[in-house]
Amino acid sequence: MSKNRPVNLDLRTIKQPLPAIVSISHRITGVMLFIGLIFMFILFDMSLSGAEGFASAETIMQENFLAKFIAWGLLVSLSFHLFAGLKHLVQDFGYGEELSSANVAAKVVIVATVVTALLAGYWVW
Amino acid sequence: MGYPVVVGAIAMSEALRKMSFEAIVIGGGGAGMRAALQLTESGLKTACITKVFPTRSHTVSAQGGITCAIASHDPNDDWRWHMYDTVKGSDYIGDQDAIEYMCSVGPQAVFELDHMGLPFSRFENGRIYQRPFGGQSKEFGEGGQAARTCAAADRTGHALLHALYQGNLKGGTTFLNEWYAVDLVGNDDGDVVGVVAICIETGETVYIEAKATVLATGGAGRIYQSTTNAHINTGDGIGMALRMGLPVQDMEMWQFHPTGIAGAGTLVTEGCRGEGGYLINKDGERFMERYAPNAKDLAGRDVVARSMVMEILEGRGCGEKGDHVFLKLDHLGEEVLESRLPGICELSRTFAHADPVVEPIPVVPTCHYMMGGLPTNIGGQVLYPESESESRVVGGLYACGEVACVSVHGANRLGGNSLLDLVVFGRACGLQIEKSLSEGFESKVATQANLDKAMARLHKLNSSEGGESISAVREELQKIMQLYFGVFREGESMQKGLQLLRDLKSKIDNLHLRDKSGAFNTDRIEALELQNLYEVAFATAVAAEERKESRGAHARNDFTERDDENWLKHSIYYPQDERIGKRDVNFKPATLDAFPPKVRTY
Amino acid sequence: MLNVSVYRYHPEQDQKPYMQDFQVDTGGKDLMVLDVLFLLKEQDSTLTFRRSCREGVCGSDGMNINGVNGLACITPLSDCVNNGKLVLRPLPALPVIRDLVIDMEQFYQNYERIKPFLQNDKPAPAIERLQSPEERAKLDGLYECILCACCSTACPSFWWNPDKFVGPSGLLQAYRFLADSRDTATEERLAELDDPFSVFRCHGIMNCVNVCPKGLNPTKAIGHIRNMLLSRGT
Amino acid sequence: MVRAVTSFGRSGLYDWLMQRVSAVVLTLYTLFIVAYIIANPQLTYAQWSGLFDITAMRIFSLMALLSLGAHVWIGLWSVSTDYIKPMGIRFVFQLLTGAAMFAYTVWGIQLLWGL
Repeated sequence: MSKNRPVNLDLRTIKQPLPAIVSISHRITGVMLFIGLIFMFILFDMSLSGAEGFASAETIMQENFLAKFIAWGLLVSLSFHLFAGLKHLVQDFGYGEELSSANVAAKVVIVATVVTALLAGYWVW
Repeated sequence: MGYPVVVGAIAMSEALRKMSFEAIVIGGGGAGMRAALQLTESGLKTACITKVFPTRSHTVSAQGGITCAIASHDPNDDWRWHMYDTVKGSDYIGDQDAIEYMCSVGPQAVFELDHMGLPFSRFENGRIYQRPFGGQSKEFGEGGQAARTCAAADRTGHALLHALYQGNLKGGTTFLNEWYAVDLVGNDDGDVVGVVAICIETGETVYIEAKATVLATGGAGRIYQSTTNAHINTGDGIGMALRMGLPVQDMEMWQFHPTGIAGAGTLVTEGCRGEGGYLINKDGERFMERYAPNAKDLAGRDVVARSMVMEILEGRGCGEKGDHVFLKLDHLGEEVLESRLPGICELSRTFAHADPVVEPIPVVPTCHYMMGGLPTNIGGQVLYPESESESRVVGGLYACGEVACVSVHGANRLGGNSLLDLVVFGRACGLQIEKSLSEGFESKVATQANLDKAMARLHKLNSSEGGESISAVREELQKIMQLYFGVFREGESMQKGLQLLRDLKSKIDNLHLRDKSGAFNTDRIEALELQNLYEVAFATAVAAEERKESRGAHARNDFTERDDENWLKHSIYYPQDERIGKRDVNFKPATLDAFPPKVRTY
Repeated sequence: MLNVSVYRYHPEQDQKPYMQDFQVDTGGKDLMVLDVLFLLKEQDSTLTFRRSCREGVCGSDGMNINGVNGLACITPLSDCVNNGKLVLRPLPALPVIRDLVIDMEQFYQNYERIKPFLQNDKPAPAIERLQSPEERAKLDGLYECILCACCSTACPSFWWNPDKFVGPSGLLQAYRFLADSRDTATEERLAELDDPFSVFRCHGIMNCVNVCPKGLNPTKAIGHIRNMLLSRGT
Repeated sequence: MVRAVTSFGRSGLYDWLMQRVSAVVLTLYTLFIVAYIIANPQLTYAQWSGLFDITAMRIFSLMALLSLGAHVWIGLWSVSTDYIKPMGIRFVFQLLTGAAMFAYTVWGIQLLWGL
C-alpha cells in the first residue's frame, strides 16, 4: 500500500472550539513559564544573596522596563496556566464535562486571566 | 505510487489473482456476520466479503427489535404462538417447517446475542425487555395482544450488528472490507465455486474461490424511489443469482412499512405504535379502529399500509397536499419517548422537523423489505425448483437473511421477524456448511471459460466508450417501480410498467462508465449495482403481474380477493425465459399440525 | 446557487490534493450535505465519498464540513453554511485514499485494541445473563457509538499520537465494556490502559463531544476510566 | 499497552496524579508568595531573608521546588511526545529539559540552605 497518501491536517481549515484554544494556550504558557524560570531564579537568587543584592533586585523591578515587562508577561502566563490548571482539577472531579459547562469554564479562565493581567500590570507599574 | 493502474479493465484472458477459502460469506450485515461467526468457530477457513465496513450494513438501521418467544414479558409465552402469528402474518404462504424452526430455535439465538454483549433493554427482574409489535397474539390469536419483541431501546439493529461484529472480532473472522462481489463463478456442473470480486480500495479484481459461497447481500429496496433502505441495498445477491440462471421466489412481495417519514423515507419503528402511539388522519381520527377493530394500529404491516393509503386517497390525508398521515406520540410523555424511543425523536427532529414530544410525525407507507428472494431450505442451501413439488440443491451456494426466501415471511413479514430471521438462518447456514463440508462436498474447479463468464459484465462495463448516465437510468428505474408496482397494483398499469422496464433494458446494458480508474471507483460500483437493481425490479414486475390475487403485501385492485385455489403457492421467476412458475408451500412442520389457511383479520 | 469547494485527490492522477469549486442549484431547499454531494456527483461522477444509510446510524459519511467534523447525511445546510459557501474536506489526520474517502485502518485498530467484545469467565446460562435496568442504564450514551471517527479525527491528541492514544471513540467503547455488569475482564482491561498515552493524553478539550453526531460524551467516559484506574492504583 | 520508558512515574496514572499534586503545591506556594509580597509593600531584606530562614518555609519551598521539577518534566515530556516526531531531536529536547530541571532543583536547594 502506498505511503504517499496525503493527510488533511491544515489547521487553518479546522475550527477549534474555545476549550481547545484554552488547552493549547495552557501548553504555550507552560512552555513560556519554563523559559521564564531562568529569570525567576536569577531574581530570587539576587534577592536572597544579601542586602545589596536585594536592593538591586528591587531597583531592577522598579526601573527596568524590560524586566517589568517580562515579569508582567510571566505573571499573566502564570495566572492563565494556573486558572486553566484549576479548570482541569475541577473537571477531574467530574464537573464541567458537558459541552455547555466546558464552554463556560473556558470563558471563566479567559476572563479571570484578563482581570489578573490588568491587576498585575497595575501592580508591576 | 504502488497502485495497479486501471486494473478494473483487465483483459478477458488474463489470469486473475486467486484467493482460496473453504467458505466465503458475501455480505457483512446481520445474516452474513452470523454465518461467518458460525463458520469461523467451526474452524473452517472463512472470509466475509463486504462492500462496506460491516457496521455500515443496513441491519444497523433496524430499530424496534427482534421478535422471539423468550418468555420474558410473559413467562407463559410459547414459540408456537409466535409461529401461529408468523404463519398468519405471511398470509399462509410462509413455509411452516421453516417458521417452526425459526420460532423454536429463536430463543437460543437471542440468548447467544445477549452472551455476545448485545445491550438489550431490561425489565425490573433483569430479563430482556419485550414490547408489543404488530400481528402478535397469545393462545393462537385467542389471548389478545402479546409483547414479544426484544429490544435495545429503538436501536436494536445497531446494537445487534455491533455485537455481531464484536463477536467476529473475538472469534477472529477474516474480513475483506470494502470488497465488492461482481458475479458468482459457476463450474461446468453448475455448482458455485466462488465469486469474482473487486477490492474497492485498489480496484484490483480477484477470483475468490470457495467450496461454499453464502449470499447474505440483503435487500434491494433501492428499486423504489421512496424507501427506508440504505443506498447500499441494491440486491447484489439476487442480481448475481439471476445472471447465473437461478430462479427467485415470491419477488412480487415487497413490504411497505406504514411509517416512513414523509418526504425523507427514513424509518419510524413499529415500536412507536407498540409503545402506544397511533395514526391519525387530518380530522384527528384514529382511523385504524375502522380498518382493524381489534389490533388497531398493531395489525399486520400490509393492512396498516393499505389503510393509510385508503385514507390519503379518500382525501383524509394531512399536510398541504394531503399526501401523508400523522403518527401521534406526544401523549406518551417525554420520559417514555426519551428512554424507549430516543432514536426516533432524533430522526424525527432531523428529517421531519417535528419534535415527537409535542407534535405528530408525518408518515407515509415506504418500501421497506423484500419478502422474496432465493429459495432455500432450512440449512440455507439454495434450491432450484424444478416443478411445483420438486427442487434440487444448487451445489456450493447458500443464502440467508433478506436475500433468501426460506420462506418465513411469505407474503408479509411481521415486525421484528427480520432480525430473528437473520440470526437464526445465518447460524443455520453455518451449521449446514460445516455438515456438508465434513461429508466431503467437492466440486470441479473453475475453468478459464467459467471465469470469463463471471468477468463478462465487468469487462463490458470497463470497455464502455459511451452510453447512458448511471444516475439518470437509476432514477428512471425507481420511478417506474414506484408508479406501477407500489402499495396498490393493477393489471393494466403493471403491464405498462413492465413494458417500460423492457424498454429500459437496452439502457441498462449500455451504461457509460466515465471513470475507468482503479482506486476507490464508486462510479464503477454504482453501475454494477444498478444492473442488479434492474434484475430485481424486472423479476418483481413479472411476478407481480402474474400473481392474479391479493395476498399479504401484494394488493391488486383488479383481483381484490385472496385466491387459495390457484395461488396458495410460491411464485418462482425463471430468468432464462422470464417465466413465472409455482411452487408448493410447506405445510408440514415437524412437531405440530400445520396451521390451515383462514380468513386473515386483525 | 450554492458555492461548494471540495477536497479532491486521486492517487492515480494527482501528485497533491487540491480544492475544486462547484456551483449547485439547491432549489432553495435546506438540503442535507449528502444531498449536495449527490448533486455534485451528477456533475462529476468521479467525485468519491462513502455513504450508506443516509440517516445517521451507519457512520459512513463522516467528513469535515466547513471546518467541523460531522455526518453529511444529517447535517443540513442551514447548520453549516455561512457566507453562502460550503467547504468539504476529508476527516483530518488519517490518510486520504481518494477525495473524501479516508483510510480508517488506524482508527479501527485502536477500536480492536480495547478488545471491544464482552468477556465473561463464567459459563453462559441457558437464558440471558440478567442485568437490572439500572445496570443497563450505565451503557446508555456508550453503546450508541457508530464508529464514524468524527470524534477521534477532531482530537489533537489523536492527531499527534494516533498509534498510542486510543482516542475518544476507542475509549468510549472501552468504558462501554468496563461499565457492563456482564463483563468480568475489568482488571485486564484497566491494566491495558494504564500507560502515559492510551488514556491520559486526553486533556478534556471536548472536541469529541463537540462533533459527535450521536450526541455522546467520550470525555465523560474517559473521566470514568481515569477514576477506575485511580481507585485501582491507589 | 503502550510502553514508554521515559515517562516519569510508573504509569500513566502516576504521571497524571503527580502532575495534579505538584500543581496544587505550586498553586499554594505561588498564592502565598504573591500574597506575602502584596501584604508587605515595604519589604526589606531582613524580612525577606527572615522568611526563608523559617524551617517550615524552607520545607514548603523545597516541596515547591521538587513539585516544579516533576511538573515541568511531565508537562514538557508530554509536549515533546506530541509535537516532536524525529526520535533524535525529541530525545535531545527531553535531555535538555531534564538537565535544566535538575540544575534548577540543585540551585534552589543551594539557595534555601545556603543562606
